[in-house]
Amino acid sequence: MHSSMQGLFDPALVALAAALVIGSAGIPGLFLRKPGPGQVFSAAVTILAALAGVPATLQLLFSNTTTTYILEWNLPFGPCEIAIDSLSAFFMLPVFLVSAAGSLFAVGYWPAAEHRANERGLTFFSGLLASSMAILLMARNGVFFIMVWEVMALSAYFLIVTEHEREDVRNAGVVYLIATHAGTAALFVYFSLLAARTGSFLLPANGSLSALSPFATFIALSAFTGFGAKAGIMPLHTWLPSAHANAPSHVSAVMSGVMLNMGLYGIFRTLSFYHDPPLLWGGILTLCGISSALLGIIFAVAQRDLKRLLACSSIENIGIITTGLGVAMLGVSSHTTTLAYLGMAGALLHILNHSFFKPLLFLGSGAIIHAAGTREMNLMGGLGKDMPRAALLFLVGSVAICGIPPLNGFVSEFLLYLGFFSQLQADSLIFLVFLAPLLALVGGVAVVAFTKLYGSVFLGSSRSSAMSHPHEPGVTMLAPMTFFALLCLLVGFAPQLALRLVSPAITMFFPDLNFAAVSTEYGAILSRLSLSGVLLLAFAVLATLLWRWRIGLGPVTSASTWGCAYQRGTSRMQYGATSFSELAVSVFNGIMRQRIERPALTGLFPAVAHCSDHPTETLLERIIAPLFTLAGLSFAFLRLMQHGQMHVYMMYIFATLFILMLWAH
Amino acid sequence: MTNSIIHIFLAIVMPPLLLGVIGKTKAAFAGRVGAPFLQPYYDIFRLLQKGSVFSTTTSWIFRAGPIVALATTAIAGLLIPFGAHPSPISFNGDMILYAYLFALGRFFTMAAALDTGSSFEGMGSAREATYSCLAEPTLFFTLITLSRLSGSYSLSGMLSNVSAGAWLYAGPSLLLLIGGMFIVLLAENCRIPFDDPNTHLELTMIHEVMVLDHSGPAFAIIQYAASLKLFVLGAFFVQLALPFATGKSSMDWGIFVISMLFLAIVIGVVESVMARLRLVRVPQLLVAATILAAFSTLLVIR
Amino acid sequence: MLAALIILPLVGAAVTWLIPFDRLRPKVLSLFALAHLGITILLLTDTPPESPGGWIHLDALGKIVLLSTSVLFLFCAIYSIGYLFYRRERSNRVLCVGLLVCLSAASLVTITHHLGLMWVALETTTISMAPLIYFNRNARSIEATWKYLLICSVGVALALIGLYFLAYSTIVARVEPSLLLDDLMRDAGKLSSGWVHAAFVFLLVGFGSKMGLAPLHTWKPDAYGEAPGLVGAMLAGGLVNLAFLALLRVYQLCLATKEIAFFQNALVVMGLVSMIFAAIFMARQADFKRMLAYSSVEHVGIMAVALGLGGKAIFGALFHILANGLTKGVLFLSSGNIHRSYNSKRTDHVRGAMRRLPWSGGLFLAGFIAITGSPPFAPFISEFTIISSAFIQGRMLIGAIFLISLTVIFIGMALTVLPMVMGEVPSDSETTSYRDTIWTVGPPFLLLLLVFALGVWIPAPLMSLLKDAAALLEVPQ
Amino acid sequence: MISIADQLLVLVLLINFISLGTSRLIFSIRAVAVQGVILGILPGLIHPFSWHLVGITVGIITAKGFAIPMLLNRAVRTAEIKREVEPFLGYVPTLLLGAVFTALSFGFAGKLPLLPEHQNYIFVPASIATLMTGFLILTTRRKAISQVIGYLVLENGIFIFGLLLAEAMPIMVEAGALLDLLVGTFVMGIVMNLISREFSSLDTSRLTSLKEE
Repeated sequence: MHSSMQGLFDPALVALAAALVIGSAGIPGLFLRKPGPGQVFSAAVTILAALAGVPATLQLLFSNTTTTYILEWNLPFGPCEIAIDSLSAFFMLPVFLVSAAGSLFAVGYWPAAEHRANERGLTFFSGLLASSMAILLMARNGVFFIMVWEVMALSAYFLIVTEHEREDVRNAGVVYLIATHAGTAALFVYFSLLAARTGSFLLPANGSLSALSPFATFIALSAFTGFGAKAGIMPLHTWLPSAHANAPSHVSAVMSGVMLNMGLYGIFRTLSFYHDPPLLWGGILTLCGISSALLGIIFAVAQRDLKRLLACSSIENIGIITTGLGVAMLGVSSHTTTLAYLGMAGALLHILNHSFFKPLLFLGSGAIIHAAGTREMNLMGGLGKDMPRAALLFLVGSVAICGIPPLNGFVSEFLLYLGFFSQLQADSLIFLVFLAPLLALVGGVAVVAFTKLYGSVFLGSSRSSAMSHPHEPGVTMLAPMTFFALLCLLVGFAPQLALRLVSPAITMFFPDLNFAAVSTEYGAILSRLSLSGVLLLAFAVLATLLWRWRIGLGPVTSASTWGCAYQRGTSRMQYGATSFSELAVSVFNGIMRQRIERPALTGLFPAVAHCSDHPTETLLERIIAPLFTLAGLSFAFLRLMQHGQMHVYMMYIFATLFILMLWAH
Repeated sequence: MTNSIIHIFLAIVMPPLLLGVIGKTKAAFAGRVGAPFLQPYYDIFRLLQKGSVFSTTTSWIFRAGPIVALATTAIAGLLIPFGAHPSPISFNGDMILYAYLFALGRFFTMAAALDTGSSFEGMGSAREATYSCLAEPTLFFTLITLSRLSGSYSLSGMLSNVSAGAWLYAGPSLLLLIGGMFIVLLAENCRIPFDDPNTHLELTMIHEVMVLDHSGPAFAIIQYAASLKLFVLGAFFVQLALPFATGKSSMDWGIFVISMLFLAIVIGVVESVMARLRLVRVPQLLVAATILAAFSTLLVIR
Repeated sequence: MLAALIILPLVGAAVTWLIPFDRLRPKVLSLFALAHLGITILLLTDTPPESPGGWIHLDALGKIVLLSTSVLFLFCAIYSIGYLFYRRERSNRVLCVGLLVCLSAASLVTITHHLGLMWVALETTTISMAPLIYFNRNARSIEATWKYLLICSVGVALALIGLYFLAYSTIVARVEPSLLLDDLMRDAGKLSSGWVHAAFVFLLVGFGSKMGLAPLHTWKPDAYGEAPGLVGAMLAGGLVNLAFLALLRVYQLCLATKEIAFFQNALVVMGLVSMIFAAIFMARQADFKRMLAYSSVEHVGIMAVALGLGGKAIFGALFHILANGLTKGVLFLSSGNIHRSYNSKRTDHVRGAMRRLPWSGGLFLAGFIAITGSPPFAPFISEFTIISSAFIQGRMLIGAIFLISLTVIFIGMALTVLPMVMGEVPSDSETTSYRDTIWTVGPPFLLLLLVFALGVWIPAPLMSLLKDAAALLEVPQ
Repeated sequence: MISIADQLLVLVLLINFISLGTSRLIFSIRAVAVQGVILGILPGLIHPFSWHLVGITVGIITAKGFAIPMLLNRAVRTAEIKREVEPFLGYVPTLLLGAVFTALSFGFAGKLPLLPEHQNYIFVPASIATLMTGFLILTTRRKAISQVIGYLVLENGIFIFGLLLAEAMPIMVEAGALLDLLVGTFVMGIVMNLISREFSSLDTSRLTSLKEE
């Protein structure tokens, strides 16, 4: 593929063209009177563009040369450079894959004929979002970066509020918009300080800056705040669950699978400027990362809304990635190549994995909602029989996201574990090893969360009549899911290939470290891993065959589930989602509170009563909302200054005059 | 090569024997004759002969559960060294794979339980999920300590290194480890005081209740997988607690077998003298185990 | 040519006064606006030399303000065709005449270098706008007019004192007494500093109250709230800039006297105070036109801060004249449409504007996004320039306060605007005969396109114009 | 001649006190009218004769002395209000404040860097004192009409200062100032008539419906 493209044209231009095409794919639909063709057209165009863009991106990833273009613009912020290096290319890969898959999924999931009111805008802004993300990765001028960044943020907002006639959707949109705008404000500071340091708005080259320079830490912190808010790192995650939950599912897939990566990209890019990051930065990142991972997954366990659960697990995965990055930074600061390599490899690989299984799961949730007509897990159940294919694909995603072998989630976490352990013999940073049990705990809780999700949605029998005739999704919805599931399996069973994918980015990130030895070493280890994965598969197949043969010998009868001698079991007696997680939540009660209204049952024959539970957003509902109320009250008090009394207005004027006079003399 | 063959042979043949020994011990404590040592083998074979009943609510997940459980445990068995002999498959970081394989098995067991749609099995899987994720850190602290002591990143390396010598300079931390690991061993294998393999009061059970609906060959596989899990984790524990190694290969195999049987007896004794814990106490005990292991880690890395 | 700039609108005023038909007047108004814009563009392309005696001199600063005013006026005039169609219940004679007179005075402000003449023209704009604010003919509008008139007159009176002080300082300095900017700048070194300082203070307060810097802004919410949409647009996008131009003249003088520091600090402080006021009053605003008024307070604050910061921020300030003016046009015109359609400007009555008026609602939302400094719209360019130069100059505190109040303002505005445009139209909301037509939606839409275009690409001539203007305000080394 | 001007200025100061002290609107309107006439005479006293001077004098006297007072009188009559009841600050305190301000302005004027030929006249202190009086009226009176009176007094103060540079300033600025005063007050008068029609009172404390609640 590469060689064939080599002579033809510059891959960077191909990628740029692909991005622009995707961005404009939704425009024709805006002007077509008839709904439908526009959507199909944009899906087709997007997929074609992605087909062109992915190989180009791969080629850019593996060719270590960076070609720079100057975009002609007439704004007073210096030249507007556009360039794609390995890091950009690496982050660009998911952009093309996920946006193409999402656009295809939309055709089946959000058919224009049924959503005349909002389909056009949805299609248009999805394209805009995708292309803005792709272009963001090419931007090398700070101001251009912010502009594209804001286009991305705003189009995401319009996607979130697609169904703005619903109250909760509007609220989610407002929270998101405020959060992202505050983040952008931090970015204003960041780029201004950077410009103050370098003298121009062009992003500095790799390792060209020194962290000893004044404001370096301030710059880094503003970057962590601004980009972290977009990536959803604790404690800047408050917007994330409701936003992802309330957007259309294929949009959630793009937002969670790719847009969060853009925040991470910003942090990666920032850190790549400095050749000597202090320990503090790595420490901050590691701390925030591991706490997001832990708290995120604990929040996820308590959720009862299918998509909120997935959103919280996004926080968890971003946390894992951030931890890896922080560990890598610590490795750089302490000049331990292995640590830097393992941390960075783990982080980058997990980014890749997350943008495989998270879209898979969100698309799957779309299929579920399409079938069940609700997001409430307590009402579902038994969907596995009605939509077996979707169930199987979703199972792959769930196992992968729990970081369980032999799927891809495990590979990246495996590398991170190796990183944590690698300092065990050294005397510096030995305490990193305590991250291992924490990450193990995260994995354990993830298993709880996703068994809960999978079990309460697909297994058992339906818990309510609310579900309207569940059915298998169409091929346009199944194809993207299958695609991602295959990717998960591929990375899971051939991790050494994935490692080759990330290594160019790593070498670009640390130009002055030599990774040849370590990369070969860990490549070998990963191949052993894949061997044992294959072994596991083989053994499972063997066992299945034996078992089938045994089954064949004895009689097979089928009956209803044994209710432990209770004859009148109904499907509503099953363990629901909430009851499944109740024990786990009670263990982590301090962190994650579940507001449960229990009725007071009195007397021998109590009347009919209802029990309701609601997982609280600890930070949002306990801290931020009260702050806003307080601000509102104080402002309301200050507003009395505008009381309509003319002569007092006059007094304002003369007071100002008087004060200025005093000041002047 | 021969060692590998012996390893696999033991892994396949020996596990149910441990159950038999435990049963015998408990019977002895109860003043009964008790079932013969080979009773578990008979049970498994009988179950394999039987036909099977499947609930109408179940799907393929229900059937996949036992198989995945067995497969994962078996691979874990290939990663763990038996006695002084290194394991057939061994590479840096295999201990993490070892820990996570159980997670895979657990995932499918729980899914299978939920697939029946029975409230009891759902309850059981909920408990299993919570407790096992609390047991997870203990195992990792143990691995950290061992890896620190041995300077190796693979199970074979770190376990073969633990010897009488290790006890001299890292005695206290190893002692703490053994405490923690024993609790984890009991919890993971659902023995008393966490769970009672042969009670019939479903409300109090964890693992046993998850397999209520399995029957015939499937149940046989489950039984066998459970014993294998006990065996595999037990091997880890034995190598930690009784690190006796003579240079001679055959001798070492003998020592290994004997110490495994001894472990079984110990478990039997514990089960006979202790009562089941109330469910609310279980997490506390698990956290206590974690703390023990954490202390041991602190002792070695300070 | 320059005379035409002043006379043409006056002729127009006379003509519209004589026209008896309400339907015809707005069209004539638009014709004259178009002619005025044409003359403006001719003047920008080939500028006549300054008049003998130097009273009339169209320099770069004047050009920018003239351009923004003329463009905005044209769109408001076109909009009035569609808008006044829905206000047939009353005669629009006074409105059209007032607008044209105001335009003539405004042009005079931009082209004169004689401070006294400029002051006269400025006062004329104030007075000519008064009857327009009273267009709605009800108790609220009369009150608004009253406050606007009295506060602005007092303000301008203070400015007059300032001018007298300047003149007196020339007398004290025994130089040839004059209020010509160029003479004053030439003799700046000799002027007696005591009087000059006093003059600067009075001029700052005087023009500041016309411009609406807090706490001299008290007339703004009332006037903007009660005036019709297009009058609000002219006030917020046009007159504000004229007052700012007056401040720029004072600033030039300060530069010449080499005693700029105090004036700059005063500007920064008043600007920040204005932004904080705006932030406080923007939150939970019950009336969306008043909210726009406070947004105007915020933006004059931004301009003042930029002027006070100096350096690169000057460019931001000058570009903000255009960006703010045009964006305010979008907001006021679309809000006028929404007001017509719901017959209410209370935010709790107006819901789901995007459903009822897809165009006006969308424009209002877009205008909100633009005015809060989000790219790719023009205000982003200016605001980012200002913020970055604040940080690059190392004035962290100013930058921080600036940014924080911008964020608070955004939150307050978002919490007001988003519920208005989003969601369903409440079933009990009042329905009027208003419908979006090309005449009511076209002008704000074109303005938005302009704002967007300026946000991504500044034409070379405009760029050079801005650079020249900024050069006039550079601190001389 | 100049000395007469000084005595006239003393008269102006007295009128300030009257307009501060009285509660009857008609009376204070008349006072301000008289003040306007005096100011009209002043230029004639300090400057040599010229037609330009005559023009200014006549203009000022007609505007300040007759046109505007007539306007105000009409407003008062249409609104049928005789006196300023409940001022924001009582009459005695305002008088005292006025006295204080006047004293201060005399003290302050001594420190200002004036031209020697202006040193020994009370033009500057008188103008400052009148300005202050205008401020006082504007800030302490509630009724619209008394605020217009305050505005007029303010303008008179400015005008007194303007006398110092009458020859320095080209005619059109003075004329412009005058014209603005005229037009401004004229428009104010119209507005006030409208107010009196809308509210049947010129009490601005009733004009407080526009505010933040």
